[in-house]
Amino acid sequence: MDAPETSTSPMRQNIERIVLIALVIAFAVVTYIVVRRPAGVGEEPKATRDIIGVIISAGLTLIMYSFLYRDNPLFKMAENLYVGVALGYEAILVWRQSLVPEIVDPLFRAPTGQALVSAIMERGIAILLGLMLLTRLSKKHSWFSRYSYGLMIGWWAGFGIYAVTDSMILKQLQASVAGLQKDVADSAWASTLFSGDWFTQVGLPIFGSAVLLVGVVSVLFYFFFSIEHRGPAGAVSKVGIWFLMVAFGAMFGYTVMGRLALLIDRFDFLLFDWLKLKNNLGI
Amino acid sequence: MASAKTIDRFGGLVAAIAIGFSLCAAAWGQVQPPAADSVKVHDRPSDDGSAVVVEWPKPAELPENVQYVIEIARKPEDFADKKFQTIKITPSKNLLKTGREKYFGFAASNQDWYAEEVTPAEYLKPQIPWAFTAEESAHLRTVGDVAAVAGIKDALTGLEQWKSLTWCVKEGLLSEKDAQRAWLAWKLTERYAKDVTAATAEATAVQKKAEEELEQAVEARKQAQTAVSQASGPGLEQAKESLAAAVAAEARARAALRSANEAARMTGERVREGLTKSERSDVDWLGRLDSYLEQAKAKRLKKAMQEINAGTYCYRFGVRSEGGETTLVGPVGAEAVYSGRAEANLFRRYKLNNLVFALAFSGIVLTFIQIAKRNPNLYIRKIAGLEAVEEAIGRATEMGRSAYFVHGLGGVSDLATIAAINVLSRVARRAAEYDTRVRVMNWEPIVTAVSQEVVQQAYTEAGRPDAYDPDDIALVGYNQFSYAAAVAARMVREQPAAIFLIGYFLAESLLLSETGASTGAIQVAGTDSDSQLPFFITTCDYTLIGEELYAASAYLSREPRMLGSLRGQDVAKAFLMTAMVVGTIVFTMAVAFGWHVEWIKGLFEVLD
Amino acid sequence: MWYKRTIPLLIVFTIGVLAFAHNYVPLRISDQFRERLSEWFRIIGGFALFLGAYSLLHMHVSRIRKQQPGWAYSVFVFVGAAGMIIVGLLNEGYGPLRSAPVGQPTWYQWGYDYIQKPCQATIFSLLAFFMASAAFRTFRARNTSAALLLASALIVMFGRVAIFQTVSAWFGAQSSFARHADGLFSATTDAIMEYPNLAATRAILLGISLGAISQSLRILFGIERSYLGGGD
Amino acid sequence: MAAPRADIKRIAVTRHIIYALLTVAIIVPMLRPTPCSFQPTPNSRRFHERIEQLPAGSEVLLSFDYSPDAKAELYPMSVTLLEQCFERGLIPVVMTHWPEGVRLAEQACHDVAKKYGKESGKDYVLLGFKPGGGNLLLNMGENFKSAFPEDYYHQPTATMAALKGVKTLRDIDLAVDLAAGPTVDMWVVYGSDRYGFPLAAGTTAVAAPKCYPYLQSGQLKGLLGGMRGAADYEQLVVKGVGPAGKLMLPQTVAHLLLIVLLVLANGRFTLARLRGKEGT
Repeated sequence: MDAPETSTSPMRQNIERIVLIALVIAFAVVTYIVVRRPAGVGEEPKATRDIIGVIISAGLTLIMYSFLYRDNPLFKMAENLYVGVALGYEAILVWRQSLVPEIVDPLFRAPTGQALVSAIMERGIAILLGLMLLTRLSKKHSWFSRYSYGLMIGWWAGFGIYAVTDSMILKQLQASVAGLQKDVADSAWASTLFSGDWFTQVGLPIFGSAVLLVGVVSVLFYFFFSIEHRGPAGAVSKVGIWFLMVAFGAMFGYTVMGRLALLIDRFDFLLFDWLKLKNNLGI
Repeated sequence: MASAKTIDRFGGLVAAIAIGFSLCAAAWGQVQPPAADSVKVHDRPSDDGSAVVVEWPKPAELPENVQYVIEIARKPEDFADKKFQTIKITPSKNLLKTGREKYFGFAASNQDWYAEEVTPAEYLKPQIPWAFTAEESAHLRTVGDVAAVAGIKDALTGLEQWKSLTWCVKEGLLSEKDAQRAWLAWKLTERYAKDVTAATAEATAVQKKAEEELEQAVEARKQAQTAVSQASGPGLEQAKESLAAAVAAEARARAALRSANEAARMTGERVREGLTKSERSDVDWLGRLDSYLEQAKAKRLKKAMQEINAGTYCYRFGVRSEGGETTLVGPVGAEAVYSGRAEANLFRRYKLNNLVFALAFSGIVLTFIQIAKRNPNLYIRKIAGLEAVEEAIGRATEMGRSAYFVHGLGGVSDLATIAAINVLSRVARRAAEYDTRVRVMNWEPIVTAVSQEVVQQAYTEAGRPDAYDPDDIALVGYNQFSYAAAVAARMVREQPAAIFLIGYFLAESLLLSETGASTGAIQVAGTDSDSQLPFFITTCDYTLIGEELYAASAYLSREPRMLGSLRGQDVAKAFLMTAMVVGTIVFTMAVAFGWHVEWIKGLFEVLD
Repeated sequence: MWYKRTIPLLIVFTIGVLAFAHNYVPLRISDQFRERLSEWFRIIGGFALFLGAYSLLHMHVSRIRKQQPGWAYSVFVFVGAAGMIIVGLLNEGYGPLRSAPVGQPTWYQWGYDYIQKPCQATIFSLLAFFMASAAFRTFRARNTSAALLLASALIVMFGRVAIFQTVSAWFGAQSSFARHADGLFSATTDAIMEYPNLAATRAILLGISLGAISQSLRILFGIERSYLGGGD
Repeated sequence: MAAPRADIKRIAVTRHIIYALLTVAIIVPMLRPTPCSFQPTPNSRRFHERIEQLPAGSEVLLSFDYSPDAKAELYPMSVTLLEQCFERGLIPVVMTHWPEGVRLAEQACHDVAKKYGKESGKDYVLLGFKPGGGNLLLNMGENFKSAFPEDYYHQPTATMAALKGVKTLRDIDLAVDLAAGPTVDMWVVYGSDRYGFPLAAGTTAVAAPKCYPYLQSGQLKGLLGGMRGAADYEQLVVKGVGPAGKLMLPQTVAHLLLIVLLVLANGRFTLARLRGKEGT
């Protein structure tokens, strides 16, 4: 951990420290004002624990955003706190969803002797395997855990072969094997882009499915490693790359909307839940 | 299954008969039943022996207001003395499935048939030993009426419970003592449940009232507001006052509603508090006991139904016209009686294509792995991103800073992770030679362990086992984003000169690569998670796209298992490409020359 | 040693083959086999948590013990984890075995809503910023492929939102041009998504699926063993 | 991109400017929301029609597979979906594979059901969360009610009026996966392909592009992509602008900003190139 901290002049570090403190104070002040403001007309007054909660999460949100400028003590703090809380949340979740119903109830709170016996018959091995999983922690006995992993990995491997063949290969292959006359998946856009019946009804479909075929084949060929991509082969894989690039561009452009949505969600929280500004969008 | 095949064969002929029938039917305006010999009752192929299939020719057009009727009985005599069950089927696109490729293949004749799957146990219900038979409950009801007991239903359910408990004792599911306790606990629970329902009803009523009051209050407040907005001069003051009053009233209403909701939520708890400690434990105990007994009963019931399904039963088939009178097939008086038996089959025929592909592909891959073991320098085309690995390490050495290797979210059995580990061993090897520090960031304990071994080995091979520090291979986060946050933060703090983002990534990909870019590090990425590839492509210096990652690991490690399976995959890819091209050509020509090639699609059909 | 390597590999093989084969056998026993195993996995999965938890906490303990730079922050990990676990077990006085009545606000949920969720969502939403800067920094029409990337990204960005109509709305104009322009872009976007994007995605999907199958095979036949976690 | 140390500072500065711009571009329109008009995309229309043509009383399985992070995109979608179901007299059966999804599902069901005066167990079912992922789907495919013995309110499903016709997943008339993660693949592989029920998906914009192959191969019957999809769907169902529609304005402005940035950057780059220097 002896790596160099980001090289900055002590001068600047001091300034940053001051700014940080100032920000914290500002946050406190704003929060105070907001909390003091009486609940508006027709507003559902919040329970105290929720008021506190909103303040805390607003603080955490801002701290997390401070990472955009630079790593800082508050961020480190929040980051570690988050890691811890996430772990605790997960632990309780597993306890409630899995350990209690699957182990505690049937075994330690079995209603009758027979029930206990049957529970042991049904679950004994599984619980044993679960315990063996834990030996992974010891250097010496970790090999016990291989039995449990073996079971799970074996299952998913074997089942995967079947499932993937069905849904990923056969289905997709079947969808790609079709006559060129197959009508376009959705001619609505076609009619927007082009006019003329022949074109939208015959020309485009043929063109479309041709594009589809060329695309799939050329990209598949780009992932073909057994021959050198020179000459015609090189040309095909070049086309493949072009298709890939168009696709990635499209994905990028599409994803923008999703990421912005996340940002909007957070700002919605800051503006309307924390600062209680008007015209809430109600998400 | 044999029967299914014969049906395919005779399909055409029978279809002709059927069409003939339905034509004259159309002439007379009501549907004739199909010919007796054209109706088939046989085992449903490729199933677990839970149903038989009744088939009959499909008329030219769907008959109007006509139902098909299937009668099922244990033995032929039962038809005479009315001990049979009737299945009514209204023909419609949804109800009556035709052309069941799933069971009968893709023969064109499938379209000429109607098929109904009959599960005997659904109609010849098993006698559930722990419940009352029809007679018993009827008797009890009369007894009840005589006794004119109010709430006879409760008495009945009580007896039901009692019977079920005795049955459980008989079956050895429950000891006498437990049964006794259960009986007492049950009576207690009944009372408890009644109280709860009563209390809940009360509480919900209160809730409703509170809600209404709140609504009124809100209305009043809104009016008051409008009044204020319109009022002026002397009226204004008064309006303001009334508004204040309205607001206060609303606040009260809200408080009332909140407490009402709270109360409604806690009714169960409140009633429960009323019980004594032992009573409470009894109620809980009974709850657990019931769920256990329910499972046991369900098991037995399932078994009983399976036994019923396994039997041979008699069927009659007919058509039910608008008037409601049923015309059974076969000569009047001696209607045809078919017998059918559901058998468990050993193989799902309709999964054959899946099996063939899976086995063929497995064969290819395994063979090539063997070949590769003998000759480990199978040709793999050069992969652009790979020189980048060397380059990046070199750069890190020049700048005297560390190199990061980020594993992503894959588990240890994920393909991407295993490929990544192969790349890692190469990276670590180079780093050890150049005396550059590699830090590996994980979130998964086993991946950490494996990485540690790989890196240690690499250092040993490089002849500098002393330089290996296990703390460099760290597990830094627990879930996706704590992991991402931790890694990003470390990047900023330690400013690595080279960053390898190789493995399976989700949304955190951009977070990592963009932070890395901001530190000016040279970045090499590789992942098979396509939704993240765009971000790596744009933000990293080199990216191994999808399978390139697998190829890269094979290329670097020269491991026969990697080389071989890569070659195997290439063969499969070649097959897919040819299939697509040829298929497209064939289908296009088929349309041009009017060939019947639907069966080709059938080869790839995935039937559920 | 055979009971350290051979038996596990045998287990993998047998279970794997059964898991593969039972799909083709309609007998009831294959369903029972699947149901039983999935029940077991629910149980085993419960234990898997301890592994992750232990190794994470272990790391932070050693960080604290070695007094590495920033070790003090590791304390917060324990604070957070301990806090959540305690409130989770106390469970508003209903104890670890009973669930609180439906709709009852609990401190456990509070911890999720007001600490974990904001952190998580915020880190997630940083991506929006990173996306913007990444796009600005790296999207350059350097060569054909880069140009294609840029072009399709731009078109899709136009196509997903109705920019022209919105802008014209700002100027209070309801121009049919704007309407058509947006329609054009959204149509082109659909075309891109349904042809080039679909083709590339499908090809990648096919390739990766083949990879996954062969990986499964290697695991079944014990050719791929790294999941055993090394050691002898 | 790897940049020499000298550049890093400048890059950092530009980056911070961009962050600031983006923040403004989103906050301002959020404070001055004016609904912006746009036409539903064909995909959204097809999704809407697919549900419209279901006969009243058919069960629609809704899986809310997202956590509060993705609320902005998927929650409006979920609400609209429930509204359409109730309007058409369909029976929504709501479940989730994500533990954090439960309370969102509960909230949505409660609010919409109240609006339409529907009651749980009769007009809709809230099954809640169950662990198991793919295995859970397999169990539901074998026996729906033993996979979910009781619903979220601890009512037994066996006797539920709403689930009368449902023995296994096969009896579901349409399943919709509202996915923020890779659950769509799971639903396809372990659900619809195995038990042959029609499956549609409403996803975050991130997950949407991956779904097109399924859409074309018919493994998905419909697709709503991201916030635009949600907004379209609102227009089609409630014939007006809902929460998602309101959020389209900040979206639009931010998109505009990004586009402008890209154009500027490339303009500068090409100029630099014409002048014979390699631009950044």
